[in-house]
Amino acid sequence: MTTSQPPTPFVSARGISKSFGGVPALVNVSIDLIPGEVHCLAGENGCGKSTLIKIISGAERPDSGEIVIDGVSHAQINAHAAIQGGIQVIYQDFSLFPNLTVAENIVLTAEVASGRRLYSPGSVLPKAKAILQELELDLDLDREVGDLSVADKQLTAICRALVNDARAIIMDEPTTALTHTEVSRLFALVERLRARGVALLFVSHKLEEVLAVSQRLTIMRSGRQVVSGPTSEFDQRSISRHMTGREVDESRVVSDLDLTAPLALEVSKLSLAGAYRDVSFGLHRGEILGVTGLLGSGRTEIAESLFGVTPADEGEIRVGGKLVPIRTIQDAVTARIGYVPEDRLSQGLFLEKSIADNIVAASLESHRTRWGTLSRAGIATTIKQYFVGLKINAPNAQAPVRTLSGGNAQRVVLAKWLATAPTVLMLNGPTVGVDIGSKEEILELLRVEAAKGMSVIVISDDAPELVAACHRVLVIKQGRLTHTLEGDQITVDTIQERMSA
Amino acid sequence: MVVALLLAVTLFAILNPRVFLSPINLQNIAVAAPEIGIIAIAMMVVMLTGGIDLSLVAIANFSAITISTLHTAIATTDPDLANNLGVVIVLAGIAVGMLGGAFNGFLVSVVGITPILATLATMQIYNGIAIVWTGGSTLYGAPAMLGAIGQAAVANVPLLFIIFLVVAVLVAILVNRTALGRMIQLEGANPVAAQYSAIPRRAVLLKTYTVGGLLAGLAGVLFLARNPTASADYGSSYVLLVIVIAVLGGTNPTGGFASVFGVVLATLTLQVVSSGFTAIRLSSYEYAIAQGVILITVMIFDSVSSSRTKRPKKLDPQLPSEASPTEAALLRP
Amino acid sequence: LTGCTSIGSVGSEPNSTKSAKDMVMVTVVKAQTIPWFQRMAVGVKSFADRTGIDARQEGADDVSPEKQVQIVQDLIAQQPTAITVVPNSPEALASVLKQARDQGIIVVSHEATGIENVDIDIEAFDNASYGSEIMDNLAQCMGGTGQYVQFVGGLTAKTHMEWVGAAYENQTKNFPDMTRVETPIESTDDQGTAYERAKEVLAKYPNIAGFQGSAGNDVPGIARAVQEAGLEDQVCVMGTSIPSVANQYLADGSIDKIFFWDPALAGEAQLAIALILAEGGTIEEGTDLGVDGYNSLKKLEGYDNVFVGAASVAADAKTAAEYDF
Amino acid sequence: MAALRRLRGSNNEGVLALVLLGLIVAMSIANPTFFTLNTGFSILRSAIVPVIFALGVLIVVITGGIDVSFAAIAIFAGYATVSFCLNAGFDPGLPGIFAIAIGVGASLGFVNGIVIAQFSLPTLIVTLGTQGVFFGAMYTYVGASYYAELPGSMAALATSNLLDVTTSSGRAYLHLLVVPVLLLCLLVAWVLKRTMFGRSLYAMGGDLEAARRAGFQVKRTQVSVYMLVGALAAIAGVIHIVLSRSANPRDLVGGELDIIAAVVLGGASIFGGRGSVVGTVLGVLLVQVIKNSLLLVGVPSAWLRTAVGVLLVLGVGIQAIAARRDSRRMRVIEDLDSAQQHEQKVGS
Ligand SMILES: Nc1ncnc2c1ncn2[C@@H]1O[C@H](COP(=O)(O)OP(=O)(O)OP(=O)(O)O)[C@@H](O)[C@H]1O
Ligand SMILES: Nc1ncnc2c1ncn2[C@@H]1O[C@H](COP(=O)(O)OP(=O)(O)OP(=O)(O)O)[C@@H](O)[C@H]1O
Ligand SMILES: [Mg+2]
Ligand SMILES: [Mg+2]
Repeated sequence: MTTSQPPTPFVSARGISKSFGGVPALVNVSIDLIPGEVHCLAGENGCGKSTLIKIISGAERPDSGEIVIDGVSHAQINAHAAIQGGIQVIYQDFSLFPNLTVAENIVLTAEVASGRRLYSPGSVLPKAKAILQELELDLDLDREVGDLSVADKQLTAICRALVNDARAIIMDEPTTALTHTEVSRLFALVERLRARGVALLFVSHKLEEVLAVSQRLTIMRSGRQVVSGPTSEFDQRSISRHMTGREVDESRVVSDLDLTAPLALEVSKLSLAGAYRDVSFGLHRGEILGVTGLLGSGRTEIAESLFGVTPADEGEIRVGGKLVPIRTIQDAVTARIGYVPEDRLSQGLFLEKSIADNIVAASLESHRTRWGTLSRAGIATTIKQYFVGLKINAPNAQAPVRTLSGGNAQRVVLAKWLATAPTVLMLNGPTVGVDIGSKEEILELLRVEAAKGMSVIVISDDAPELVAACHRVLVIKQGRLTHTLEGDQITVDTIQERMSA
Repeated sequence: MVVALLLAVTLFAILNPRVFLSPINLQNIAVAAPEIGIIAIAMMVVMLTGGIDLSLVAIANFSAITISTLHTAIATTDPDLANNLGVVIVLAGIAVGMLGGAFNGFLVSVVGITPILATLATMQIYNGIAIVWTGGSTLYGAPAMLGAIGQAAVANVPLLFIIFLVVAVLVAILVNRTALGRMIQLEGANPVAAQYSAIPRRAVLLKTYTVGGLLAGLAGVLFLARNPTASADYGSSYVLLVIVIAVLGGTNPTGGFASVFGVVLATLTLQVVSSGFTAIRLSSYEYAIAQGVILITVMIFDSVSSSRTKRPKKLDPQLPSEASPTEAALLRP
Repeated sequence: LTGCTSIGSVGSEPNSTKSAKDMVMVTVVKAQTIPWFQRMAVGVKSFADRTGIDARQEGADDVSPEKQVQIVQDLIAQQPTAITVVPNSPEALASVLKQARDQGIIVVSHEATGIENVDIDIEAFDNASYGSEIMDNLAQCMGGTGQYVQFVGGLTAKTHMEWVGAAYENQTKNFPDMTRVETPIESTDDQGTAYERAKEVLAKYPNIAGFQGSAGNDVPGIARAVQEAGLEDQVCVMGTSIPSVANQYLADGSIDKIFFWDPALAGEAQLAIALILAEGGTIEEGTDLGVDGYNSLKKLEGYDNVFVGAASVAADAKTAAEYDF
Repeated sequence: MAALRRLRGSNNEGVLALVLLGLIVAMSIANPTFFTLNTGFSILRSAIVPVIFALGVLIVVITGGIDVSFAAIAIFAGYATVSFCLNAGFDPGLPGIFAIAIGVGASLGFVNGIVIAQFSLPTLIVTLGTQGVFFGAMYTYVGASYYAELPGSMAALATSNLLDVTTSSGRAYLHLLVVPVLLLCLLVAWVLKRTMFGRSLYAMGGDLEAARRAGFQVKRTQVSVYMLVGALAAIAGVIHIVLSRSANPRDLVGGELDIIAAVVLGGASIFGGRGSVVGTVLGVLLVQVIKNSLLLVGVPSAWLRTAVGVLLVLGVGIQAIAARRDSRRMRVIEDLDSAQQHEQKVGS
């Protein structure tokens, strides 16, 4: 082996620039994908990672620069050409077909690329089965993707990218909705692909994953390439510094919980057939309570029952000591319960509407004037308060939410609920797909609100995040509350151990 | 739309100034626009939720028939009483319109039928009942007050047109300045997110279609004001035309976005083009072509120009501006 | 209120008597898309050629009252000498016709007995006697006995309802052995619908012996159903239509007789009346319009401005072939 | 349970079939004459043109669009062809006539497709616009007169029957043209299920951007879809003219919404991505049964419109409620299933 000269990249993006409506999203970015190597792309929300990926895959057109595939330069390529050239992408938003089955979603891209004209459900099924086996997953191949949980959708998107014999695979935050068992299976597969000589591009906000899986690292900030180099030259601290331009601290910061504080929420013997059973817990005023568990453990269903989306069959819910029957979302909101849902894009946001409209969406009734119209001054104050207070990064509050990056979009959802002044705020995966800097800020925000008396439930399987912010952590397994962790018990290791034990 | 309107006016003013610019023609435009304009606004409100209402014209006729029947029934015994009760009778007609709208809302929100189907069915139902009720013939008679309104003008501006503008302003306030209006918009923009934002979907839809019915009922009153006769079959060509107008006026057919001001302008534009075509002696076929071409041209123009300039205006981020362009435009003197 | 005015009070100039060369007359028909009115356009053109008047025909692309109102309204601004109109809904037109007359425009109508705000309404014949005549023929064909049904273009179509009404009255009075088995059936002036409805009637009443059609599309639609059932000889089909549409069915007996008047002549007659009025003349009992069938107008009883001609034609297979429309 | 679900069909076709069956039973009870071969054949015949239209609408609806210009295209293509043949004085025979009409229809569909695909405009609005354009253009440039006589080959087809049965209740005819319609249904079903083109329609209806990213030639497909609809409409237009034995330029336009209603009734989602040929055919049949037998079962003619509306509400209402209850039930069941699976997995 003579490795004196650098290996030739399979795909390179050279000098890519792209702006949206005059706002630069990428400025002169270059990146090489080398066969047999995992290249990680890291950076804060909105720094342009997804945009770069879409340009490489032909989903967006660059303003300038070129894409070189196998030494052939293209000023731009389209999705069809990219796929035929052997590039597969797991998009951040999955880009799946909700109306088609898992099996079809997995194989359809490959069938298109093959240029076949006929389609035979029977002959494509084995391909889908094979990839499921390889990843040791049990997805129901006949189910429609629209009915799947976020995690299963993500798994489907992963399978789809892997079913092709791709020469380059790009993964835009493929692990956001996965638990660490699934993540480790994915990483094992990544190793195998690498050994096969596939070039990989990987995006994640979880720095330990970045360090574990990649050989090369590119860090971006505000559309610019800050640094590129072998991963071995970085550690978590230096990555964070490059990403944010400052030191970031992810240690555990929780206030002392006043256990004599009145209970804001009491849940007793709550059950929903097929989802969870006999769940009881209390939530103190000012407490941040973590709820964690594996995929399908029922943690989301518990939250959705408390929020009235899928009312519980049995059990009691008390808010501020008063028994409240929660049958609809309106009941929950009347009882001052708020919920930041799991699927931010479709459940949390009005993408085409402005940031301002989104912020006041849940608190319209409280902005009424005597005449029944909306108070313009009141609304302006609310919007200003949260737009500025939550440091939402956009040209102005009239910008459509569609143009925001993940972290900023999440702040808008938060703002919407904070504007209703809830006594209990539940957040499902509050920092999924949110970068380190924003994550820290969002958690800090929750701490501040909790200190002011709001009770918070954080549903997450991101152990470091739970450690960083929660007073107590509940572990849910197969629909039952199995452990309650308190004080010193709350460490990343205990949480992960209890979750999968 | 402003550009389109100016363009149309200029074009016809140049082609046949004597006819097109004659006061009587301008007044005619102002008399003809309100009834269709109000139905178009009703359509816009419903389309804002991502729905559609094909039964609006049927509701308008139903309302007109109700008013005419009530009036005639009372007038046969006591003509003076009938005219004195004019307001009550008219309100009864509008109430019937609201009822029709509420039933649509019930079908859409509670039963869960796709709006286009639900209102296609109710269109036939309302229409059919009106036929049975009237025996198919045209009813004469309406409170004298309506005829007076239909004929009146303030400084040569027909009262009907002024009513139209007032309704437009009220609906603009409803849509942009009330909680219900915002909820209607949000429901149309993303129903799932609306649900998760505790927006009471059923109530909002029910109210939306009821408002649509109310406006249609009002349009029925205008039918009578223009002409004191009511029939089950009047205005069937408006059913699809009002969709065209609503969309020309900037309503997003998938919901969430609309502009009352735009719909008013679009109504006037089409009215201007229609009378312009008659003024320069083009046939109704050619007008049908023109209407389609205008619609598509405006849509293409919008799509091309918005994809070029789709960028939030750089305002002071510290002071998020609240007024949408619609409001601003409507509030301008 | 000082600002208060009323609609139509603007910009009217008196319509002084002009010579034929300066006159403009417009015929507004139910819809330009119907063969019937395409034939009427022929009459309008021949009138224009004959007199040198700028006469033309306008109409919407379908039979909606509101479109017609719109057209008349738009025409007012052009200040034509006369507007002649075949209304879709006489009632809906009444107020806009008033505006036209207020502007000094002469208004003549056709097929609109009882319409308000016109100078003269001219009918090819008396609707009641026309309907009654159809029934006489139908009864004769059916031998004065059996079941029959009536079709109308629309339950809201006034003349159609008058024809079937008069026919029904005639039947109840003079042909007691005949029975009408359904209230008038609506064909929406569409051949396809007429065909479907006729098939339903044939299935429901196996002994049906007569159909009376009103819209031009009714009898051909009915005839197709009758023909398919092989009942050309058992069933009598009669009603309004024009020869070119009905000929093929008259030939095999699936239509037995059609009734009509020549729309071209009716068009000419309307314009001729407008011309007389424009030149300061009047229309009276016995006026001769110089148009076939309208050589001696009769005043219709109960109305002061409705005149009828004697222009109705009944045609069977043989006579229908003589017409070229 | 699974068998039941299969019977009900992925788009509630089963429920629809039941509703149709129930209606037929009810009508037969109301008037036994209804339950005859004669009525059956007659309804089939009246469904010929609507079914072809519905197939076209189905294709568009699956991609997430709506087309209201198909009736204008149909009459334009059919009428222009007849007019051309009669004026030129030659009869190209049925294949020739269909070929000309399909050419015209596909070209008009191309106009729709190119405008929609090139500028990503809402389909309902574009086709609402082109509907007026096509209709006006036909009258202005093709002609407006009614043709009572058709070219010989068309006239001959008009009276060709597949079956001619004499029963106690009279003679019953099944028109020959049900055969090509059946073939078209099979063809479209095959295309939708078994070709990549068909699958791409579902994919586009599911998520257009995702389809683009998956490498589907989105624009090209969109244009093809509208051309295909144009071609289907043209076939329907010619068949309509054949069946009505005259070419009337005023025909067809105005009935678009009924067809769309039938397709959606047949389980196609107006938002795209869902729909089947079986459901569509059932939907059309249901609407035809409703429209063409009320008189027969004794509904007074003045009440026809109301009755059609009420039955439509009932039909779609039952569908909507079934679909919703179904989705609720399914969720819970699947949850249980997955919980059990989890248990098994953990246990093993
Ligand atoms: N279609 C679009 N129109 C306008 N602006 C856009 C569009 N897509 C992305 N942007 C903007 O471009 C920038 C880069 O966004 P991108 O999605 O690439 O960020 P990212 O690094 O992937 O962020 P995240 O980690 O949150 O996914 C952001 O400021 C975003 O608001
Ligand atoms: N949102 C967007 N913004 C800007 N450009 C876009 C956007 N979406 C697509 N494009 C570009 O528009 C062009 C055509 O898009 P599309 O993907 O629909 O074409 P296609 O069907 O793949 O075309 P072809 O048939 O030529 O392969 C492509 O070059 C694509 O990059
Ligand atoms: Mg991203
Ligand atoms: Mg006979």
